Amino acid sequence: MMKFLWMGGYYPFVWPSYAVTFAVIGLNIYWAKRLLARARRAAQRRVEIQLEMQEEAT
Amino acid sequence: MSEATLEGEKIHLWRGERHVLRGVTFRVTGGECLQLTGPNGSGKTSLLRTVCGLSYPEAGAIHWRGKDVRRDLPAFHAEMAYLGHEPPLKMELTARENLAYWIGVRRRMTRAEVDQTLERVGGERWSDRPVHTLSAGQKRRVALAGLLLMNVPLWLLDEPTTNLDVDGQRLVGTLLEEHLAGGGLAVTAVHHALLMSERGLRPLELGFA
Amino acid sequence: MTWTWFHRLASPPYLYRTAGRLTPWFAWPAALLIVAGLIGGLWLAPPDFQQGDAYRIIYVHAPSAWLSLMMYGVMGIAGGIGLIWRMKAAHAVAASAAPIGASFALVTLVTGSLWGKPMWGTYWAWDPRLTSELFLFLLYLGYMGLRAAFEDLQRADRASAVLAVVGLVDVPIVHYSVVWWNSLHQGALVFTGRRAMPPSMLIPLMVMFLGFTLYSVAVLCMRLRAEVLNRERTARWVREEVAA
Amino acid sequence: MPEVGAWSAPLPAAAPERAGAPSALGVARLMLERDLRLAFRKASQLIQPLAFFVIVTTLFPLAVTPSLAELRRIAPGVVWAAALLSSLLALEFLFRDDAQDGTLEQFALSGRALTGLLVAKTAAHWLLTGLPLALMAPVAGAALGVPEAAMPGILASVALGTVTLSLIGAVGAALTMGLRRSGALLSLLTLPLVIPVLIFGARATQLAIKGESYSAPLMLLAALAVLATTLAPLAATAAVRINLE
Repeated sequence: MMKFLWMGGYYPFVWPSYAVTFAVIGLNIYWAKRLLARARRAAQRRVEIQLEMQEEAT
Repeated sequence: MSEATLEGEKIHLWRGERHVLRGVTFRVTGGECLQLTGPNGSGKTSLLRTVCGLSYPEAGAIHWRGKDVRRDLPAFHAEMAYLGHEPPLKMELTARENLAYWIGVRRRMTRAEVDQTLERVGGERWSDRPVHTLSAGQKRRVALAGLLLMNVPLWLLDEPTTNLDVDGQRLVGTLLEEHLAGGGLAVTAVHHALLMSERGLRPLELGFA
Repeated sequence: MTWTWFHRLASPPYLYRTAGRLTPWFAWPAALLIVAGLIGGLWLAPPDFQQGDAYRIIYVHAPSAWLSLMMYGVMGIAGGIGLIWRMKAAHAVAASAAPIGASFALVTLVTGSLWGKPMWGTYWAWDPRLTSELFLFLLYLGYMGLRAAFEDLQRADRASAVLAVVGLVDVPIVHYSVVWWNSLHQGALVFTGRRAMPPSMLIPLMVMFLGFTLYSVAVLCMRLRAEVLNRERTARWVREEVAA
Repeated sequence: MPEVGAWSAPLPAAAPERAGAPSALGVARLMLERDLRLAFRKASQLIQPLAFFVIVTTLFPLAVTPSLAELRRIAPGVVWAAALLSSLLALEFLFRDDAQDGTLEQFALSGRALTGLLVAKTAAHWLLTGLPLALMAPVAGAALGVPEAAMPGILASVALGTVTLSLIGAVGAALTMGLRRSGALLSLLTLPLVIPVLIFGARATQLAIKGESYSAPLMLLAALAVLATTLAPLAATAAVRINLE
């Protein structure tokens, strides 16, 4: 296991590369999910406001 | 069909989240002037810009001489003149130079013709001064000279009397009357009533979006 | 050949629902492939006889570079479609692709320089491929900057689409001019990876390429849904969609 | 007064060159004359890029070394980076002023091909910045220890390279013409696109200084200019229409 982590002495370059890549992979998923959640919430709020306005009108 | 008619057919225009024009329909033929009225923000300028092809409507079409203008915009543009809020002039050039370039790309003009037109709008005394030394009303008169020199059947005018004194407003009225009498068409967006006869005037009220 | 699928894709609710339905079909295979590629690349593949274990960076570097290029292609083609056919859905695709591509261009630059340090002894050596990647990254920044500078969404869509299409023509020219420039200034710092790879190294790389591609499509679908929802806030189908 | 009355008669169908209309070439000449005249009325805008070019090139001897032998080595880079930046400087105003005062809109609605008008405007921009820069480059080169024999090469490469810079820059200027503070964005958009010009131009200059044949990079510069001439005006036209909408 240590030998694997050691990466033939290249561990300071190999592991940060993988870390950066997978951080960005994760972040892209997170950003996309957050964007979608926000868009849904904004749309829901609009529906609620419209419903309230309809209630007030009646 | 080649009679000079301008028709708008159920024009819908969105600006961002605003549905500015909601199915505007109109028809103008030779000798008629369509007057667009309505409060600020009701889409008068938007409609004019859509008619002249600058804005692209989401739905609907504009027909000129019975043909959709989108099929040949240059041919349509060659027959129309659009004047926006501000006179389209270069401040560093004289009135005469401005006309030479602005109208010059459309048609060749004789010196006498330009002189005559400048005289018509009362600009013979200041036509060789740089435009930035002219008053707002004088600039507007240069724009009117340009309008006349274009020599086209269709005028699209956005608030043509802004910054003009009573004389100037009367001039606009007279020019429009003559244009209509000669078989021309006009669409104008107006706040104040134009000083002209009611003949041929067709109002179109735009409501709030 | 029928064009109905093309027109149907232009309809926002159809696009929204299709993207939603497709997301897991791309996401799960992508996850599996990336894990498999990781095992293959980090564990099963033998060390390179010249570069030792440092070459293993290629398993994240090369697929990232591919994504940054592919997303630019998606952006440029979608932008072109949006300009020509005035298709709003295409602009939404272009807008969604840009941040993904830009982030992977950045990953390519970082992993490239991390690879460069043991190979060249320096983090940055004006390698032609890295240099063109830098310009690609700057193009992405310009694209997103232009998009953000407009208040009117339609204008932002169309103006940035013009830039994307111009970039699509220009990117290959930039790349080859950089390669030409590099060949003049013999630094001999080019990656030494032009030899044929043995299958034990190559297969994990191919698996990674496929995994990254599927992953990017999944993320694109998610971003696209958000983008479509934001653009269609006032539409009736959105009301039904969020109420359900 | 123009005679009116026969408006309902059909005009010769969709002919851009109707009776009394100037030819396409005449329109381009008119546009070129207009932009040159305007530029000479605002002389400060005319001088600025050139002065900027001189200042940037004189910074290097002060910042690096006064030794001509060493300056000669970096001269191609200095001349080209300075030319690139100076050319960008004037771009911001290429369409902005005309867009703001409404004259560009009138040209777009004139029924004449907008692409032709924009090409004429771009040509004016090149005459006002590219050409003066090309003439100034050998002078700046001399101050950087460039031998006289290299002057034609420098002049030719800068003259040819700035054609592409003006054309691609016009696309960037058209894209940003409606934005308020666009200077930095315009540079960010344009610079990555014009890298090939920098590479080939600097290479030609370098070979000229060494006294070798620089025809290969010059040909590449010419190829870029041809490509830009065919494609960039179309993109600029699209961008202008989008921003007038």
